[in-house]
Amino acid sequence: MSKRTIIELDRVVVKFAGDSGDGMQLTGTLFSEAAAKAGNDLSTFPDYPAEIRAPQNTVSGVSGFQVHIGRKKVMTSGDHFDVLVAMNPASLKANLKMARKGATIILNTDAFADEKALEKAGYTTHPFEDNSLNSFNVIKAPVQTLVREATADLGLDPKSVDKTRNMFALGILLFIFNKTLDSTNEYIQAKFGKKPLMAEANKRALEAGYIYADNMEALESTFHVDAAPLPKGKYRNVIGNVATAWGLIAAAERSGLPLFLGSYPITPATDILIELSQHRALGVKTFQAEDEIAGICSAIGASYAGALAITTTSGPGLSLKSEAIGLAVITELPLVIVDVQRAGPSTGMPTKSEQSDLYQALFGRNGECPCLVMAASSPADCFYAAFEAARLSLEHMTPVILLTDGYIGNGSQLFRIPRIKDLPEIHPPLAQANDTSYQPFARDPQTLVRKWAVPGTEGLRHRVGGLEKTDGAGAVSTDPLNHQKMVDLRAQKVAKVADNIPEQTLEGHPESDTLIISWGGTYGAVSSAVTQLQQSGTPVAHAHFRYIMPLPRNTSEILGRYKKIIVCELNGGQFVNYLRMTHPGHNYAQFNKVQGQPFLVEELVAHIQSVIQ
Amino acid sequence: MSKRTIIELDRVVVKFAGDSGDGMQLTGTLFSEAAAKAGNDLSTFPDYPAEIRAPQNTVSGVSGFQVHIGRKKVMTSGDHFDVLVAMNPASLKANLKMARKGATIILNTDAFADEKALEKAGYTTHPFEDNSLNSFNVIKAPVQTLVREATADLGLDPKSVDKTRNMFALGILLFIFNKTLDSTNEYIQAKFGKKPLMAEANKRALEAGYIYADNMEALESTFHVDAAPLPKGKYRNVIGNVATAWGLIAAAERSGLPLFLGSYPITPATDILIELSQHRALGVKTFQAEDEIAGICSAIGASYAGALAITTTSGPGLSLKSEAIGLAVITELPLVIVDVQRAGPSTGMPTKSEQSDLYQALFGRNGECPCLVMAASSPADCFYAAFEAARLSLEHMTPVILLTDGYIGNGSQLFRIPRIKDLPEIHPPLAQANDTSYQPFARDPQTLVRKWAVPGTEGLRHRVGGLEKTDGAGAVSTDPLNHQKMVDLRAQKVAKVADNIPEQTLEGHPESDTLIISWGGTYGAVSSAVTQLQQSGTPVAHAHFRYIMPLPRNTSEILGRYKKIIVCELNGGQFVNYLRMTHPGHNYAQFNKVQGQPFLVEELVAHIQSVIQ
Amino acid sequence: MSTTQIPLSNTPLTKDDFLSDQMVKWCPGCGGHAILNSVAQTFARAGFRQENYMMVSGIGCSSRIPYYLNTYGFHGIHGRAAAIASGIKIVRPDLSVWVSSGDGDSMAIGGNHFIHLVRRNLDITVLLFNNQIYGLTKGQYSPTTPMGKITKTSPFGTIEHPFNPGELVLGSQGTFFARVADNSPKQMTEVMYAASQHKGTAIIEILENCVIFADKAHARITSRETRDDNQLWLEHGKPMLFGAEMKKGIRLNGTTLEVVTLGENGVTLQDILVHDQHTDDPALHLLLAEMKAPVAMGVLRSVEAPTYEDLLEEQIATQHTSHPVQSIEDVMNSGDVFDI
Amino acid sequence: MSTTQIPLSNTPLTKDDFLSDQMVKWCPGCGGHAILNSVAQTFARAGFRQENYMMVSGIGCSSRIPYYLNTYGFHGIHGRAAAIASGIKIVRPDLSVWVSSGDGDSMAIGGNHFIHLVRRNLDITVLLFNNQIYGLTKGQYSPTTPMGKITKTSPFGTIEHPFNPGELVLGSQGTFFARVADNSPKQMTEVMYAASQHKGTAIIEILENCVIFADKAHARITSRETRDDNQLWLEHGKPMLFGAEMKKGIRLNGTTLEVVTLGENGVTLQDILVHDQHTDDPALHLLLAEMKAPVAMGVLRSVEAPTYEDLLEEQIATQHTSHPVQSIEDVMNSGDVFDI
Ligand SMILES: Cc1ncc(C[n+]2csc(CCOP(=O)(O)OP(=O)(O)O)c2C)c(N)n1
Ligand SMILES: Cc1ncc(C[n+]2csc(CCOP(=O)(O)OP(=O)(O)O)c2C)c(N)n1
Ligand code: SF4
Ligand code: SF4
Ligand SMILES: [Mg+2]
Ligand SMILES: [Mg+2]
Repeated sequence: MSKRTIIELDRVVVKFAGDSGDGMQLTGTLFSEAAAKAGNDLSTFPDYPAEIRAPQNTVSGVSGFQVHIGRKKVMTSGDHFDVLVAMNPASLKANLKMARKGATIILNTDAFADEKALEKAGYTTHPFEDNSLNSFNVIKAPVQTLVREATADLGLDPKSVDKTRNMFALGILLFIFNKTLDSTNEYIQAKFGKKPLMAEANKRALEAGYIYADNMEALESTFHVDAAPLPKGKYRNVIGNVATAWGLIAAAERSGLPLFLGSYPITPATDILIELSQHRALGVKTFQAEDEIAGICSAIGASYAGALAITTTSGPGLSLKSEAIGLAVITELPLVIVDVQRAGPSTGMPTKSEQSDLYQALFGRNGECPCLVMAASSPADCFYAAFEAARLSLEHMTPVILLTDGYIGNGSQLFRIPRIKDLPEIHPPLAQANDTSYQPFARDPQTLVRKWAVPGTEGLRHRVGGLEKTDGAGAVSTDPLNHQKMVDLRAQKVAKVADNIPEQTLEGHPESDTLIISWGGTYGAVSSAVTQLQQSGTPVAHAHFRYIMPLPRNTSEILGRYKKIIVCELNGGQFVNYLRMTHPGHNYAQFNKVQGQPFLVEELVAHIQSVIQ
Repeated sequence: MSKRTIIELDRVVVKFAGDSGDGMQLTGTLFSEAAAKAGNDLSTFPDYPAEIRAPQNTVSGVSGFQVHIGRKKVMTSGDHFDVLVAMNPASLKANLKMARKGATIILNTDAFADEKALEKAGYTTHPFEDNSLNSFNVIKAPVQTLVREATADLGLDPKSVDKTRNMFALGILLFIFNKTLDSTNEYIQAKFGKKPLMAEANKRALEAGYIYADNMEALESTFHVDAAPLPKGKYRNVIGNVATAWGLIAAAERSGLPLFLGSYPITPATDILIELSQHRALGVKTFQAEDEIAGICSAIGASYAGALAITTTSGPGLSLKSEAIGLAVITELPLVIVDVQRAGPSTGMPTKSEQSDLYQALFGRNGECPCLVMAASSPADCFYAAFEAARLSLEHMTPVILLTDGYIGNGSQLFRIPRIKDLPEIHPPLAQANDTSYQPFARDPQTLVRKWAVPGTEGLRHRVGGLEKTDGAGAVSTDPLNHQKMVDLRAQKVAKVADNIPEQTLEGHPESDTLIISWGGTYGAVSSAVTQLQQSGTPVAHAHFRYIMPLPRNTSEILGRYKKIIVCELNGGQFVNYLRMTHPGHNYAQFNKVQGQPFLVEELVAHIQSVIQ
Repeated sequence: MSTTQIPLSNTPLTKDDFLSDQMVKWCPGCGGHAILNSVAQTFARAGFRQENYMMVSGIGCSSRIPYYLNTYGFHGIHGRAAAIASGIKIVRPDLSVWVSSGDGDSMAIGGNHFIHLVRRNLDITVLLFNNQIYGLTKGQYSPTTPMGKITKTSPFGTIEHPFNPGELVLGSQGTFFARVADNSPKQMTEVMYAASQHKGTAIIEILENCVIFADKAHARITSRETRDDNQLWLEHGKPMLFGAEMKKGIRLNGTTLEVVTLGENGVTLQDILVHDQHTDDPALHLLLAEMKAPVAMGVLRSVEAPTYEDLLEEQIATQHTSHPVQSIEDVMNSGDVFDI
Repeated sequence: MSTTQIPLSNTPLTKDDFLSDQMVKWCPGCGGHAILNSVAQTFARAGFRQENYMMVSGIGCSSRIPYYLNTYGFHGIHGRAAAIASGIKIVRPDLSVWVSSGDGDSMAIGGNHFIHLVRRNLDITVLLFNNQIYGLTKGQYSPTTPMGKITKTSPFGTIEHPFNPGELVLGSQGTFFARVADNSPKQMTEVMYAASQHKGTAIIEILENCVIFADKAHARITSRETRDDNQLWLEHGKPMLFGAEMKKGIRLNGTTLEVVTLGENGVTLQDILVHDQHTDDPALHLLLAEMKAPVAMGVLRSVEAPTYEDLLEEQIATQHTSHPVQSIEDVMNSGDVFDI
């Protein structure tokens, strides 16, 4: 049977779905690794329930993992999938609506024989019989039966054997996409090295799936996604939150400062804390604080003490940090605050993604309290955005809020591993020992940045605090004109950071009449939409903002070039309103979605087309 | 000597200044009471140092109290004073720059004989000799000597006698302004009833001052400020923070709900807590929480339990409450959050006033999290604004942030005491027991308000929380379209409050080309400026906003009428930017001051004139 | 004193009356299931009017319980349940107010509200699900995680001395503290019932098993094989005996507790401490709270002290009858008022 | 263990070296003045390098102290000094880190950071100015204000059971707790010096007099007339004797402390407890902490336990030498990496 044709594809989206315990996150990750090793570009997104082990066989308990691989640039994890692996009826129920017409659907038929499972999933008719699968290419596999057969002689208990079902599914997928089993077998060996029986069972399940696919009648052809023409280099697949952690460590190395993280766990930001806590070998100090306030306050202390200080959180945690951010602003200390946004308000939908913390990042503090705000564009960009946030914070002695989100924080992307020495050096304005002219709030006349005198340094003893202080000496003061001056200086200092960041670039078709604006984690979707629009004869320009406060110097000039400006964001219109206040006089239209879900490329295309016409 | 002429004045501004321990706050208050009883309109503002007992005789330790009385409407405590009482050199030093040319300055010469005091105040030459007082009408009184004389036979220790110096000063003032000693003597009797010797000493000092003035050569005339033509009624002088407390109690009475306050002390908001804690007799329950978060969270609990729930704070405290405000928004519970603004950022200048928490009130929360925002205009308006905030919160089941500020919170004004039955009734949407159709998030189709089912009510058991929930039933949900719907509904619900508030009114000269916009505690200053402009032939229109989120329905229409719009506020431009985002397309100019000080009428006039010409 | 009473139900209620129709979303095998069961049983037994039960929680697996109970419920924000519950109880002393919370919710982010609640002695019962881990956020260490433990955020072992909830409660002037295991349903219900009858803040530390992220954290104390030797079940007025044959006991030696065996080295029942949960003196309760082998279970401390809400109601009653001012109009019209 | 040492000064320093040129803005007669003096004296005596002293505070009268000391200083935000100081100490174990804070700053808004600092045992000394009132905000009651006290926000008396800082520290696994009066300068300096030498979190409760808002709150304990009979000055290894003639003493009776008089009822020195500040067992320290008459002063508890920062440095040292990955480039290049 293996002489079937191989169809070459530009790109393909695969979704793995099962119960929380079915190991779909792992299956998806391993499939991604195999694709990455074969040179495909890729983007992934996990999508799991809020519950740790949500009730079995329910729709709310389905855990999914979507992988988009391509031989061209892959910008999102994909709107609709071409292949669905559904380990039980609930997975089918939950996902079918997002399948492309004609998609291949691989079903674990054993689970579909279970009446209760069908009922729990909300099926009133059996999906095999009610024509709901007619327009799809359905591949049925009695996965449970087959893994049991394949491992019968190993003498394992059924529970352990059942845990290998995901490997069977993966085997099918690897066959269909003409990938080798090598990287997966290596993983199994590494993971189960100490449990040889389980290693063997998993390998057999994997192989059984592979062979099953080979023997399958229904499979008329297999597919191949060629390697993407990527620049030469070392690559890996990287998760956004991990990339953020790495970017911060890289910044610590490039600035020569110790790295300190004060943080309190919160979904979806916890993984940054987890990653950083692994790196004691590099001297990274992580402090799991008693709450978010202690997280940021310990970081402020660490910053005063001379570290590259970080705090990481998500929306509700950023709320709690508001007061202390003000302290960092008025003491003019460097501090990187990473907010991995999730759907709000309040506890909201912790496992869903959104861009609705922008207002809070810009305005959520008492008094006139400006600080830098930046946003990362993609999982891999988290590395560079975190590095850049640290650089600006250290060089300008000001807190920076870096916005990422659950979508790019949990999602992954192919990442070309940079060489550290290719990253810019970072120059924090450290004061010199025994500088008799040292004044804590004396400023560089160009940048308005004050000098950082670290405790222990001889001759620079001084005090800082949250009260208003005189410029220069930093003595506590309630003098009206001094206060006005300090308020103005703090604002100007932040504004002047515009001189240390690149100008805003344009993509798509800059000569068009219409400018599409996006920021943060929607880059992939919006830029894909812009490409599609161009291909379908509706060229538009695209400006994707990474630097939000301050905006790049040429923002005003760019905005002035276009007749129509459409700002697309996953909130009620926070960036567009920010543009309205900072750059009034332009005609802004907006496209918003607040559903805890990323943009679909197709909905962006449709909307933009409808506005243009 | 008492046959000197009496000059009739329209208005006069008096400033009392001395060391923290000199009792100037009391002196000013008693002078105000006397003026109020004589039917003058008035406005006062205390201005004290951050320290409890700041170092004696220093400029930073001066405690001041300014009173503006008039026979016409008094809108502010006055730009410049006509009379200064300076108990020591530091008081003169600190205040002279704000004296009107030709002002009367009453000096305690005993203190000016003290070389050390002069030095501590920063005088290098003696002010009596360096011509700095040339353009003023100086009245010198050896206050200390004279009170000691007047009380010599009482056998009191000198420390106690010195404490009566403020009464001597007050006696002078009361003579100069032709006020009787009655109300002050009554006060002394009430306060020192149990210490007859001290009562006598104070009365003698008061009288000694009065007589001293009468015998004074330098005093060519005395002054009279006639009673203001106020509508008939019962009046009193009221401090803004106390008025806020009373407005809330009144709202509790008019809604039939118990009043609960959860609060943590913070300057300048503490006095609301202090005032409410006095009223156990009215059943008011105050809970001094362990921090601001517990303050608001206890109030949210109290609200769920069926109370009119309040939390009071200032800027840094509002920051800490951000997360919990989100909880009140998503659970759709009534809650009044009073923010008595002070100068920020961070701890900033706690005893100084500012309007810089507007951004935070509007935007300082994670997620899409709208709530009502209002601002009080004057000390007396605090009563009505607090009542209105409670009314809207209860009738619309949403938190309201009421912004006042240190200037109007600590300042006082003549207040016509309302009759409670003249205030509107408040109708909270309480659910009926055993309503079998009850759903916690079912809404009134008109207002989108949900019903409030209070624990203990039979048949309405239900649960609320911070997770996103389905409309109607309120079941926890991560459904994308439901989330979009709820986000939209919460925003619409707040927007629809515009139907329950008055339209925006215009003052000044509505037909002019120029609109002056103000909001909150600057009403007095801006409206005085508008009046002056009109008098000087530069008529402008004036819109003072009390309702900020939502804005009154006719805001857009009003804005559209003017060629020039000048938004005046005590911050960097927060309201003007809010207008830019909500009402783009108008030409906004702005006038901002961030000095911890109120607007001077004259600087407003000058600025507006310069813009118009 | 004007102690408000919580009204009793007119009809007898059963456990099932208190279980809601919501799907229970804890992991299979989680200790939460048994705790939920005991709560519902206790509510029925305590017999208050169903509408007068109020369950408040923060965020965490443990904080899911309001959804599963057919009472009024409030699922708050992380760490703030004690503060929310305080507001409720102050406004409505006629409600039976309960808090369910985790070791992270109550001892990490909510630590301050927790100790202040205890100090103020509001009549609220806190069910502290101590699984020594952050469950809902998938396995980071908590303030009760034993030193050295490897978790997601402590890959080389934690370096923090954990809180002992009992000690913290006693250090915060606590009037009631109990400890119980999630696999001892009868004892759970007994302890919860005792808490429901205590006037004041009652803290119940439940040794809960998180099967996913801290499985068997309490196994030494709670497993069937070892529990007889490692649990001392306290009963007021009874000697502190334990062990499968109830032959082991606790004796006071100076200010330390020591384990002795009846009949060995001349030890008799006389030597064994008799539990007095009502003594005001916290020293012995402290020794019991920190004892490691065996671990003291049941009600360690239950003493009487005025509750915050009673004192407040009393102030209101006194002022209301003694004070001339009876409405806001009276307030505004007293003092320096004049007619124009 | 890789204990980082705090460098000593090369030259001897005096009290005056540590006083800054800033104007001291406390009220005349405030206890703060004497405390400041003792701090400066202690800094000189402890002898660390001047640049390596770090004073951190929150907000309150008590929190003004950083401005008055000629060291590195951080005047933080209300309640957060312990958290700020923790970050400093973790990054820089070579600094002598001190916190000055009030009963409101540390026990109200900062309560959580306070108990967590104590539990983690970072080597930080906290000067807890306990004046039983919020001074800076002008006289509201605090968590240590005695029940029933009339203050600005409790016009009819407070209705809250106050914390006893010593009990809270012990309940939070504290390794060092001392108590001292603001009018006993020698004892203050002695206790502060002991704290400076303790490796771990040291809490010093200073009974401070706020002349303005809570004058004489501690008078029974601290006034010249009554203090001999109401203070028990503890010294390690010494019998617990007090009174003008040192004839009164403390005896253990069961688990309660009782006051006896030498020579009366056959009481001899043998009967008197000998203070052991180093015993791990907290029961006796607890009894001392809560004793009301006399009040125990001096170092009640000082026991050794590993500090957070030492354990952390140890983990780093171990990982650094044992781990193959030595730079971020190594990290990124390990695992599933491939060339294109
Ligand atoms: C302000 C805020 N910070 C952090 C979180 C994330 N969070 C939710 S539950 C939790 C800890 C849960 O641990 P625990 O209280 O022990 O409850 P368990 O799940 O173990 O029952 C954390 C850190 C949050 N929801 N809100
Ligand atoms: C977030 C915040 N809340 C409240 C305040 C107001 N505040 C400043 S100091 C203080 C309490 C002071 O009491 P304490 O800590 O005992 O210090 P003391 O002045 O008595 O020394 C309060 C409530 C503040 N500055 N910041
Ligand atoms: S994660 Fe642990 S605590 Fe949470 S439900 Fe599962 S077993 Fe229970
Ligand atoms: S108010 Fe009290 S604590 Fe504050 S400086 Fe004055 S006396 Fe000291
Ligand atoms: Mg837990
Ligand atoms: Mg205090």
